[in-house]
Amino acid sequence: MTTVIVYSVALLGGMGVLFGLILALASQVFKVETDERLEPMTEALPGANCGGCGFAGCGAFASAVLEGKAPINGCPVGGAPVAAKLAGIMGVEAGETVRKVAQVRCTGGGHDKLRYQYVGIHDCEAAVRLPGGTPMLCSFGCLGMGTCVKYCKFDALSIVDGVAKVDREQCVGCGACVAACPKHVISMVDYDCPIEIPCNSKAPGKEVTKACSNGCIGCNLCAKFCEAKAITVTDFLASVDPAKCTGCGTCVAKCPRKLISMVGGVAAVEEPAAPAAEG
Amino acid sequence: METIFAIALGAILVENYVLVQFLGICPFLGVSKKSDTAIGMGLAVIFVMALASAVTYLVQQLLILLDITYMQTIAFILVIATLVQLVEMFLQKAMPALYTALGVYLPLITTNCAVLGSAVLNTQEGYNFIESVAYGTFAGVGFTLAIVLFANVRERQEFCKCPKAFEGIPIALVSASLLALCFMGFSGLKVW
Amino acid sequence: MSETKAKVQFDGKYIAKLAITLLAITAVAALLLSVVYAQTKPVIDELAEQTKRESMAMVMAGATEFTPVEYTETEGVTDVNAAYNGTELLGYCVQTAPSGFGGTISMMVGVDTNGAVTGVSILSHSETAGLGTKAMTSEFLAQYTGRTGTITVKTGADTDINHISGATVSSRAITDGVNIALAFIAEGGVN
Amino acid sequence: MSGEAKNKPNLFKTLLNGIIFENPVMVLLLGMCPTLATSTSAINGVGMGIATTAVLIGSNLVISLLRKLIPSKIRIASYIVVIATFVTIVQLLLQAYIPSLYNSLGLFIPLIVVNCIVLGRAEAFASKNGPIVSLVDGLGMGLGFTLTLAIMGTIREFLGAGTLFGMQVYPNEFGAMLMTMPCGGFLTLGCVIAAVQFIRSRGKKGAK
Repeated sequence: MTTVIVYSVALLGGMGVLFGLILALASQVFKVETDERLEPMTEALPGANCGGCGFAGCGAFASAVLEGKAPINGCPVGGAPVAAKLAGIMGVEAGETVRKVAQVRCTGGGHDKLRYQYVGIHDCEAAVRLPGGTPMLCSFGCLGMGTCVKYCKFDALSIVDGVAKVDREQCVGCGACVAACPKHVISMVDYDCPIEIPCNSKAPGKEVTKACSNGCIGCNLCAKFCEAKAITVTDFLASVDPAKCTGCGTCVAKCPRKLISMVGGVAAVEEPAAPAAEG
Repeated sequence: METIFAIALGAILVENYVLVQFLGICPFLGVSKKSDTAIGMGLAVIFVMALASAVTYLVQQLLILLDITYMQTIAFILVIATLVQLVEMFLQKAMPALYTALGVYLPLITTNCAVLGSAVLNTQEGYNFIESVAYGTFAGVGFTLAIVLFANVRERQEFCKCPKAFEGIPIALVSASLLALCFMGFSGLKVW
Repeated sequence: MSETKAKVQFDGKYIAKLAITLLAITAVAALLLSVVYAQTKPVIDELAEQTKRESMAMVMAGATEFTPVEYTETEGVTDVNAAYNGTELLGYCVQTAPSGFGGTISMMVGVDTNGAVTGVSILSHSETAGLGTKAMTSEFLAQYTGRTGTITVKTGADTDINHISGATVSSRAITDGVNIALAFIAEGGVN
Repeated sequence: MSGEAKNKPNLFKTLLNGIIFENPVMVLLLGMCPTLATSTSAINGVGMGIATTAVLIGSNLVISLLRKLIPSKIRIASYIVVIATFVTIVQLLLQAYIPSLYNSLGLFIPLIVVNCIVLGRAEAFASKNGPIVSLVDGLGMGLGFTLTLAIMGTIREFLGAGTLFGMQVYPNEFGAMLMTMPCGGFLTLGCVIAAVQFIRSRGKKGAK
């Protein structure tokens, strides 16, 4: 019996050594010069390869950061914790990161007011190619056919009665939907901005009232009554500067179209001076 | 010469590794999203299988000589693992694009049942050196045929509307079962 | 290759480390394996011997002990044992390995001294369950008992073996196995 | 190990993770070959599942113990040698001491070496975590695998040969032979994964 043991140990051990040598030699010959920090860097990144940083995946982003071609806080999905980890590995101070989240600038108010009946491939990119760019009266609104839902890797977008809705907690801010939407209705906003103005229409008031139940008509009331001067109206469309906005809620009360709303659905109290609770 | 032809026919069509013998399904499902990665994977598998059958044939002779054939599995899998590691290093150096495209599925070739399956079947069938190398290569070609066919099917599937629950892998599996059904048609084709 | 070698510096320590780790792992694995193998080999052999004796007894009724016998190497025959009842030779148990649908079928055919089949039993197979196995039921195998010469295959005819429709490949393989055994004995393969 | 309390749910979570949330076959889509090959009958499936669980536990434990010593260039080779040793030992022990189980599973045991779950978990989990967590993960994955094989085996056996755990339920002639064939395997696995995806998506919608 001992011969069996000796033979098997000799054979397998021999093969082990032989292959170990071959692999070692091959690893020298085929040595790919990689920065040894690349391995831990790619480990620290979330690994979703979502492309939010503009590179072809976490590996590509890590090597870009190492070559200094990308900022350390370039990973929107990872945000501050990942940036801190990368800084730790690189031994450099991490820049300040602001959490971004996607916002659909349309309430779906004009969804049922149609220019013509659209029958075709249930996809925004297809519908956009038709005359007028949309079957709806409002030429700026969300078509609600779900192209963004297909592109979102984190399942944060869904179509709810004809308009795209963002799940703020699921959304990691990778920006895939912003690029995917043919009507450019989705944009990245600060997660902490207290109010949101869900409208994308630059049409004058007369047209908007025909095309949508609560589209922005550019009446300027919100801009006039905002003490912090956070809201500016350009081309009949109000937009908010997240840095200045104090979340006081006067604009929510003042808006005749009931368009502006508090983030997180906290209804602003009627009296304008009431401190709006942080959503 | 005709046994080589018979082996080729058998390995590619009649006993296709993936669709008839259930070997190598994980990369078959995992890498077949795009046909160019599928071809890349197929070629890597052919290369590994051809080399593996050659080396494992020699190892088998050694095992028989020392009369420790019980070690067949572990000796074969060691050979295959080393070969795959060599292919991985070569691809990383020579073709980084294919290397990243194959991703985790390159090391998984080692556990690819098809490769070990072909090595073990070679010894069971008692093929000589040339026949076993031919068998390994043609089994790899059979694997590539199946994976490329399947990749084209899946690429067309992206645009068809299928029930929400079936999206992704389930619809791919159902189409794989239809493919397996067609390959069963070859089973009557006994040449040798 | 040679000019790249000049550029590539071989860091001996790394190569040694790799080789030694792999050696250690494979050596320990081999040691472990061979010890377990040495431990279990006798038990396995004894078990295999026992199952073989059982199947031979089933095939050659009335035989008490079996002795392995030298035989001229013929294609398809893997083992031959002579069956005795005490000292009187009853016949031979020929083990054949025809190739069926799913792979080789290893079977045992009992042939008495005047060349008639005394019984057929299947040792191992990899036919498709529920289909090929239909050709391995005892009623099907019982058809072969008492047959001599070469058995021709007809589906439905009463004289010869009627095959299971749908499992023709497996049943034909088993008939081939029996024919090989009969032919082997007829040519006096046992020396 | 840091505070026991912190670790206890962590272990249970890994176990549950393997069985449901990251079921090796249904979610990670690994180990397809044995799933399709051995699920022709429920007994085969469960037997294969148990043998794979034993190997998974052993290999995860040993690999996570050795993870510091093995340089990255030969990690596949060394992991696979450890796995192959375990498989061959299980095969020899079964062949010697439990021949009945070996006869029904003989062909499938060497297949465990090439089971993608074992090497997949070794490389993805065991090489990065401590021995105890890896052991529990191996157990969880093994049970998840056995559960899937049992379900698949029962469906295919019932539809294919009309038997349930061996007892004849309806006469064999009516059985759809197709189910025990390869295409039946693909079909059943496709429908089972679709059912899982349906349940998971409804669970998520309910939660939102």
